[in-house]
Amino acid sequence: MAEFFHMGGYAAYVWTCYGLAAAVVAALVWQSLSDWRRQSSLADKLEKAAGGRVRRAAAPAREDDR
Amino acid sequence: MTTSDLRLAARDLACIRGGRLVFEGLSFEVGAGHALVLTGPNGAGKSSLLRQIAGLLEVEQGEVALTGGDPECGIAEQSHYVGHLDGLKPMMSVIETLRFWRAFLGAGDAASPDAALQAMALAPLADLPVAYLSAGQKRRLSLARLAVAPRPLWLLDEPSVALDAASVARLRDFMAAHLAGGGIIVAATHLDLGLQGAAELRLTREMAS
Amino acid sequence: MTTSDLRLAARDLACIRGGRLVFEGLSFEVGAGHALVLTGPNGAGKSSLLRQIAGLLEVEQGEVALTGGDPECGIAEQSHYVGHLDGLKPMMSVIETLRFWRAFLGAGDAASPDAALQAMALAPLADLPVAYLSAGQKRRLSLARLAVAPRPLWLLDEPSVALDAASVARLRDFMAAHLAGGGIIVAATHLDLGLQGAAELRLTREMAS
Amino acid sequence: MSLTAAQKFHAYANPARFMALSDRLLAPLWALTLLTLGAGLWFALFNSPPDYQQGETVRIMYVHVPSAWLAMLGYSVMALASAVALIFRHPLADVAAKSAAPIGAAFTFLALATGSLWGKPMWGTWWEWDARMTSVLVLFFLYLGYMALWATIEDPLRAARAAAVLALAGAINIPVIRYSVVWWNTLHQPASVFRMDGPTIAPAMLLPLGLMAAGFTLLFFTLHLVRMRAEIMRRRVRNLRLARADEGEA
Amino acid sequence: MRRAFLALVARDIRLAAGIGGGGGMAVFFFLTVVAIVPLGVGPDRPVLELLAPGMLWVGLLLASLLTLDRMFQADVEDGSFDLLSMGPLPLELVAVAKSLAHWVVTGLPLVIAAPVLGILLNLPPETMPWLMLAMLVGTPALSFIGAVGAALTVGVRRGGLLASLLVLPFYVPVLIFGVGAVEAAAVGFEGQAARQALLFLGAITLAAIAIGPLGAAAALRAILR
Amino acid sequence: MRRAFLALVARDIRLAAGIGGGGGMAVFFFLTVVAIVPLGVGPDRPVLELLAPGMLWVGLLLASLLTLDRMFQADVEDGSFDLLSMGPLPLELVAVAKSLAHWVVTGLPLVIAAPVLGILLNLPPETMPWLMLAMLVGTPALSFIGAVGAALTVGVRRGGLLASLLVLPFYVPVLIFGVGAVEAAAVGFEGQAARQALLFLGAITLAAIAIGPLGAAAALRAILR
Ligand code: HEM
Ligand SMILES: Nc1ncnc2c1ncn2[C@@H]1O[C@H](COP(=O)(O)OP(=O)(O)OP(=O)(O)O)[C@@H](O)[C@H]1O
Ligand SMILES: Nc1ncnc2c1ncn2[C@@H]1O[C@H](COP(=O)(O)OP(=O)(O)OP(=O)(O)O)[C@@H](O)[C@H]1O
Ligand SMILES: [Mg+2]
Ligand SMILES: [Mg+2]
Repeated sequence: MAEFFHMGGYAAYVWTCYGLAAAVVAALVWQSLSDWRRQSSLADKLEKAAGGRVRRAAAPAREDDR
Repeated sequence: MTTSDLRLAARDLACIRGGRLVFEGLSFEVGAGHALVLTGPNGAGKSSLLRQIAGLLEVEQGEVALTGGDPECGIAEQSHYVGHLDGLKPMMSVIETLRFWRAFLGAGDAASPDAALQAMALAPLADLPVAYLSAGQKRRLSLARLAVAPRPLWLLDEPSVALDAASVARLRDFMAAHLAGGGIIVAATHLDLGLQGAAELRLTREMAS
Repeated sequence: MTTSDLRLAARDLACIRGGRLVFEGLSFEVGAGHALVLTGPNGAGKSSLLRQIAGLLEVEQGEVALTGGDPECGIAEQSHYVGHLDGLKPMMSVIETLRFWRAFLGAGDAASPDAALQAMALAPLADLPVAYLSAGQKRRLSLARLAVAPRPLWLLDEPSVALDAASVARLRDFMAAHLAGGGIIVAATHLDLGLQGAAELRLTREMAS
Repeated sequence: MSLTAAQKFHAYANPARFMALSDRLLAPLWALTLLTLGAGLWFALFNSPPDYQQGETVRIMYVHVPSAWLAMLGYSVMALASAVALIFRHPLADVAAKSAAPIGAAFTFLALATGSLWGKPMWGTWWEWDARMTSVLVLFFLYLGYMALWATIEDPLRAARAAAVLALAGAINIPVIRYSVVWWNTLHQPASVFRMDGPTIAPAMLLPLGLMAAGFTLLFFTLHLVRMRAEIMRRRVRNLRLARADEGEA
Repeated sequence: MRRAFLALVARDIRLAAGIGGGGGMAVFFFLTVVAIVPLGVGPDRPVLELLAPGMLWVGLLLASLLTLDRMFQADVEDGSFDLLSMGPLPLELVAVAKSLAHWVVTGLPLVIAAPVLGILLNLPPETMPWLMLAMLVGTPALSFIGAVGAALTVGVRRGGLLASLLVLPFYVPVLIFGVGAVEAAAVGFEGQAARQALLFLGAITLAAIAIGPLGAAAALRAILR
Repeated sequence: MRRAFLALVARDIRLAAGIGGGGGMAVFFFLTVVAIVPLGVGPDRPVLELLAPGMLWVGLLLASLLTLDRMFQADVEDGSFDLLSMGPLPLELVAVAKSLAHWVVTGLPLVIAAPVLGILLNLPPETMPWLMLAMLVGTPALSFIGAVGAALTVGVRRGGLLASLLVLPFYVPVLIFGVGAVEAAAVGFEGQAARQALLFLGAITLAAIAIGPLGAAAALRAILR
């Protein structure tokens, strides 16, 4: 096991590489998901606040689907 | 009035700005020698409409056409636009400014820059840099530009702003002469421009819905 | 009208711009609750006079003084100036703009930005960037600035330009309220501002000679 | 063409079919991505031999090469979507282009960083100004410029068109990256590539590489979908805010 | 149309030479950059000689960036651009006129100043003509490519940084072949290599002149309308 | 008054940062500039190492020049400056606020990003702290000296030329000591020379902070009133 982590003397390089990749991917995933969550909850809130009145900007889902 | 068959026609125009619908379903027609005055509250879309006609703003739907003019040119090239921004360069002198526009726009048989200055009572200021002009004087210079290159369609956005009484009268005569020569004017305004017999198109905020 | 002894007085003012004498020997006085309307042809020096009072332009000769106000502040700090340029940043939102000016100018017991927007009928546009406003809406925003920081002297250069009829009425009421509160207004205009009982100072081109 | 202005406007606010479809696709996509990446990692770290010349550092390849590929793929997706947006004005196209950029930029960054991490033990240097590295760096700058342009223009329709012009102009860089090793003689030897084709090592290293590449690709498209959905929502929010301004005004 | 074009070029040169245009700024900046190098590297002549072509070109690129952002922005902000776009010139030619004016104000003075700088940087005198030729052939590309960046950032306040960020990647080939030409000339005078680099440079400039204005016009239309 | 000052700094940072750009723009711009150099000069490592400090400082200078000229001009052109000058802050403090905002947007991000840039340019790792220190100490001078130039450009015909003529000479000492500090550090770590250069740099910055706003305010008063 220790040998595995040792990576033939290149541990610093190999593990930084994988660590960095994991960090970047995790950050990207987290940022994407949280952005989606924030925007969709904002949209919900605004839609609710607007009630049925704002037909022009937020029309019912199907009508403008093309 | 000359017997020209110049005609500006808009059909079912719509305008969207910054994601908001400003107006839709707008139609009108203006013939040679006639003026159309756009009125309506702030934000109704008067300036937007003028910019659409001038080709400076996308026409979302519908169309505008100028017929009976030079068939080789688009509307933009056959019209003068005077907007809220005057497009003057502070460091150029008054006469230089007009000379540039005359050369750039292609003068034809237009008035010379000096004559244009005379018409707008700017002649004494000819050699001053534009930076030295007062608000009304700047506006008069913008208007003098219309005289140095003849174009049949004038699109004027609140042209009388900042003008004193004498200059408003001068503007009125200037516009009347253009109409008498068979031109067309579309002008947005909150004030009376003194255009006799002009049709009025009133834009309202509700046109958007 | 409150019993304030605020008083704006100018004595023997002269103005030189770009090496040319614009006016000289100008004197006037305005008391608390009163308005002075500047009129005259383009280039007569109305804007220049307002800028001199605001401290934005050198006073060549003579002097202007505001007495009875805050003794620790100069005229500039006790006045609001609304000029031809609106000083608005296209990318800031309407409400941000007012918030900034309130913080910068030091609000005191002024109206909140929201109330100021309400007064100028701009409330629905609060979150829009200034770039999205029409000419008249921009001007209304410039005027709303006056409400977020209380200052006794208002210097208005053609404040009604680009406003529609309803907004002109709003401006009139706004100015009337300021006067009723003991403020002073000096306004340059080519149009009727509807200031009742205002004194008029007519500048002419000949004042220079 | 009988579309009214108002409807055209909706198309941006609420492309409903896309939302419904992507909603259904997302869960299986996430599962597949995780599975492939997990398998890839397993083979890359535990179940592949060290290279006889590069030793254990060869494991960096399983991250580096897929990242480099995805960096280029991301830009291609962006450029393609930009072209579609400019030519056909399909409302989803500029959403797709915009959403691809940050993912592509992240992979480009990874390609650069892992390349550096590989370069130090292999070539003895973190960075060298050779053609391939430089062109990838340029790619990174193009991504950054593209995102910056989006960020500074407020109106999405205008920003989309401006950004599309930029994306298309920058597309020349992709073939330059691809063929940089061929056109210029560079430090970035293609030798290691050919070594993979060697009869003994190739299959054992090809499997983890292929799995990782597939995993990264799946991750790219999954994230792309998520970001597109968020972008559509952002526009919806913007339109709702604008609509509120209209409501109040009228 | 020719008259309109010339009038526009003349106006732009006149405006750039004056206020805010910063024609002079480019030259001074160029001088500063070139003067800094010996500071950093030390006055070691052979090293300087090696670096000279690269430094000259890098200075050139940076100097041209300095004035880019105002190419269209000033006109857009004060409304002149509306009027220009309604003139007889298609937007593409307006972009050509403006790029040309930009080149006359920033590129040309640098080409003329190049020999002096070459001497400061110890370039062998035989390479001077090549240096000037390479700059003359290469600098227009900078202005014409730059026009696209300037157009893309129209409407962005303080767009200078953004415009540079967008444009620099596209300047890279000019840099590489520009340096290549001068270096090749320095090694073997009248060399085949130098001529080839010059050809490449010429090709890039021609491409930039052909494509730049199209891109700039497209960007302007997209953003402003 | 403190509130007004902070409000102004915040506003200027926000405006300069654009809608979403932030200080990131300056860093990325800087990155591209730094990346350009090796392309021009060639990838020869020892040479690059020699050039690195100079290039870093030239990049700084460029970033600051690119954004400087609009420091006051934008506000003057749209009329905000009239309003700002009528506020509770004396013009000197307005100038301080604007210089500060300028530094936060262009100088600070670069200081933070400096190590990355150092790696790209092969600076020995031991010099990193010195590099960052030198930049931290030196960059404010660029913004505060620049303010004078920006003030002089406002409204003056031929302002561009004048400003560069006036400002660039004052930038040169910053450049010299800035480069000097990093270089000295590169040669002998913890060296006497490096410390001395840093001291000079600090002195220049202090002087710039003290005198710059006075000069800028004087220039603005002279030109605008
Ligand atoms: C920062 C430095 C580096 C960058 C920017 C970089 C970039 C790239 C790119 C863009 C590719 C994909 C090429 C293609 O598929 O057309 C690639 C592939 C590859 N790189 Fe790197 N690389 C770097 C450093 C290294 C190092 C140090 C090594 C090994 C010693 C290396 C080994 C490889 C290998 C083996 C491939 C796969 C070859 C192929 O598919 O053709 N790279 N790299
Ligand atoms: N550049 C812009 N971007 C986005 N929206 C805009 C822009 N300019 C104007 N608008 C919006 O478009 C609508 C119409 O504006 P327009 O300037 O045409 O009005 P107007 O009738 O000319 O008003 P005014 O009398 O105030 O000049 C307004 O609601 C305004 O908020
Ligand atoms: N920045 C300037 N530099 C030099 N001279 C100027 C400047 N601004 C105005 N002037 C000159 O000063 C005189 C008065 O200008 P001012 O702007 O005060 O006139 P005004 O009465 O406000 O005119 P308007 O009704 O057109 O606004 C004019 O003759 C003008 O040419
Ligand atoms: Mg209007
Ligand atoms: Mg006036």
